[in-house]
Amino acid sequence: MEYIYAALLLHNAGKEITEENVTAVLKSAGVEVQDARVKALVAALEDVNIEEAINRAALAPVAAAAPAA
Amino acid sequence: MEYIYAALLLHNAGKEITEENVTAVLKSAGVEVQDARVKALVAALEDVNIEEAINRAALAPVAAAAPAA
Amino acid sequence: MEYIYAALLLHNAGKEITEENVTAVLKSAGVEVQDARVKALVAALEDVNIEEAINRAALAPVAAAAPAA
Amino acid sequence: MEYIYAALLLHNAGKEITEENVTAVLKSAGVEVQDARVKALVAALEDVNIEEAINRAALAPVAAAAPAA
Amino acid sequence: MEYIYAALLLHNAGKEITEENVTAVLKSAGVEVQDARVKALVAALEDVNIEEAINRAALAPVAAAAPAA
Amino acid sequence: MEYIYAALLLHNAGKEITEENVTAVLKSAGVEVQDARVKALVAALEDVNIEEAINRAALAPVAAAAPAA
Amino acid sequence: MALYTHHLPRWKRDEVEEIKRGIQEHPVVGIVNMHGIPASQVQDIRRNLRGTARVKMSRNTLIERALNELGGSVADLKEHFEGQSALIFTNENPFRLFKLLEQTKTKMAAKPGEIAPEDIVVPKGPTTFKPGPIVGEFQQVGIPAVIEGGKVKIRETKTVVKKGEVINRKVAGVLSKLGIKPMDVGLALQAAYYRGSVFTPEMLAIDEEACAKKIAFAASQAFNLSVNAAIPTRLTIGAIIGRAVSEARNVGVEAGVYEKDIIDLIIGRARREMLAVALAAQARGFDLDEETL
Repeated sequence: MEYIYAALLLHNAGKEITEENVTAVLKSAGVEVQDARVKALVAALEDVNIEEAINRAALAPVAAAAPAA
Repeated sequence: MEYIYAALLLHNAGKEITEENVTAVLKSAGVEVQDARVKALVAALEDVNIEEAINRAALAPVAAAAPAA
Repeated sequence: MEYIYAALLLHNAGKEITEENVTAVLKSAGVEVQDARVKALVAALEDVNIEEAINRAALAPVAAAAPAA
Repeated sequence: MEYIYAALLLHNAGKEITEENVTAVLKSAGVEVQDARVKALVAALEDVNIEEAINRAALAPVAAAAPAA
Repeated sequence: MEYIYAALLLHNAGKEITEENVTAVLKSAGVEVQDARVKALVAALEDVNIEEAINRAALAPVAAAAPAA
Repeated sequence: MEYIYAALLLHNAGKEITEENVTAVLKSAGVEVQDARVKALVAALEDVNIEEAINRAALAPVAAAAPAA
Repeated sequence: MALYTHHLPRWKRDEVEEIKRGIQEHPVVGIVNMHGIPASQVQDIRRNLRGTARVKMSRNTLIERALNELGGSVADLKEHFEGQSALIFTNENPFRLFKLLEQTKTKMAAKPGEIAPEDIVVPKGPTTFKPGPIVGEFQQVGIPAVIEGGKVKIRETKTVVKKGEVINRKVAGVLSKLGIKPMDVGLALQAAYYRGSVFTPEMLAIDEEACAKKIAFAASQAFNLSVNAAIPTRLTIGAIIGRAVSEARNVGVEAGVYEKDIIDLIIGRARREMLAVALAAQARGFDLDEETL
């Protein structure tokens, strides 16, 4: 989830989620950045309203991780 | 989701999820393969216990939000 | 489940789920294809609304949708 | 939430959650870092098993009300 | 959770939640107070209607409980 | 409920819940302490596994209790 | 063999050859039972199958001879002869052939001596019959009837024949008067030959609901994998974000990181903990003040 956290961090900081920015954040955490994953993430986020997704998560019962059976 | 299905297919077929294999499967389905996405997929799955990840319920916020309505 | 994954891959790729296509995908993943199973799958899916089945899954996120045999 | 995202990013990257590391990550995202908040974060997380905490549901009161409807 | 207990104790006692007051309560319980956490707490509570948050919590339901299954 | 918060604060701080300690915490918050209530509380909590009660509350809600009011 | 062949009249010889050709020219050969299907319906079925499958009716002996002459695994079809057999030739998928034939089945009135394909139920309610001997006929087969408003009325819903039981003459008569058509009539596929194997109806009947369930299951597996491994796709990116946000909230609340976004969650948590302890204390004699609850 490192890549996602990096994106959320940028979003919360009011910064644009670009390949460059995501890479910089990941590097600052000592992550060995894989360009392909950054690209994939940024591409996937292009069509998403992050704010909305975050708010939906707030509504969702957080139990998410529930080990399925 | 094509890339994910390709990975699942390989996993079920007992084949390794390599860039080569994923690409071959996607091509066989007529997908115009994006190398970066293949790379991202393979990289992301490297340390993942697929069996576990498959069976662990990931709450879809959409779904979750629904009852709220 | 390989056969099902192959069908979903094709569906997601916007390709028709024909015997030929399913066979090609399975072969590309190194699966020893059983013709009868391909035929059974294709015949069954003719009357299945895949989109609807997928959406059902999205709404019932609990992984334990239980493999119906 | 930037501070928490930074902490989780470090955790996921296998790095220690120290004031220094958190600060570096936040700065890389262009956040104007408040030392007190970093200190508070690191102190709060000191004795916490993050892996466990991640999966432990934090009741969202908002959501909660909804199902009742 | 000591810090939040202290804050709620003050709130219930009709006292203002200031750094000074929180610190005094914590100290009276023998807690080694970390100034940064007190600051963070007081800052976080600044614009919060505690009464409302409490009432929302009272409504809070089982959301989380769901996981097990 | 100042008295309970005081007890929880002590519990979290790893201190014993004695009449003396509870009284000290309450006083630090400017509460006019009623000795009888402190006595009753300390006596009542003697047999309560606070840790367990807290954990239960974290996962499932106590909301049910509300109607009692 | 050759000698025996000579004894066949010319038309039979031609018939056998035609059957053999049909088998050789089609990947799928089905064997169906035509017994009891009215000629008119056979016409309908043929019309429905046109372009997809060809029905070849012939005498069982001639079909058998053709199969024998061809030999090999296709001859195993003989074991599935039942009643008045016919062959059906198609280039279609055998599973689809089975479905097609099922779809050509229609409901017909029951004849005495036939077996009920399912429970035959006569529903309660008014009928159009005027009072008369019909009431006695109903009662004889166990259908409680009364006269109401000058018409015969069935008093309660009755199962008159259970699945698998024989429909006797009296019941068949009553059912036909009531217009109840319990029989599935159509080409029943006894077996189909395809690429060296003979498939029975059990093998050919596909459970579409089960298939849909598998699709749903596979889709949720893919969804899970995408979210749990944080592989963003258009479909799952929202869920992945949600997951990350939830995790962050969980950690924040659990650890008591006092941030604005989650402070209300932390308050709620503390409040619930307080309530839990308060209730436990109450159960042991500590009086709660009203504002607690």
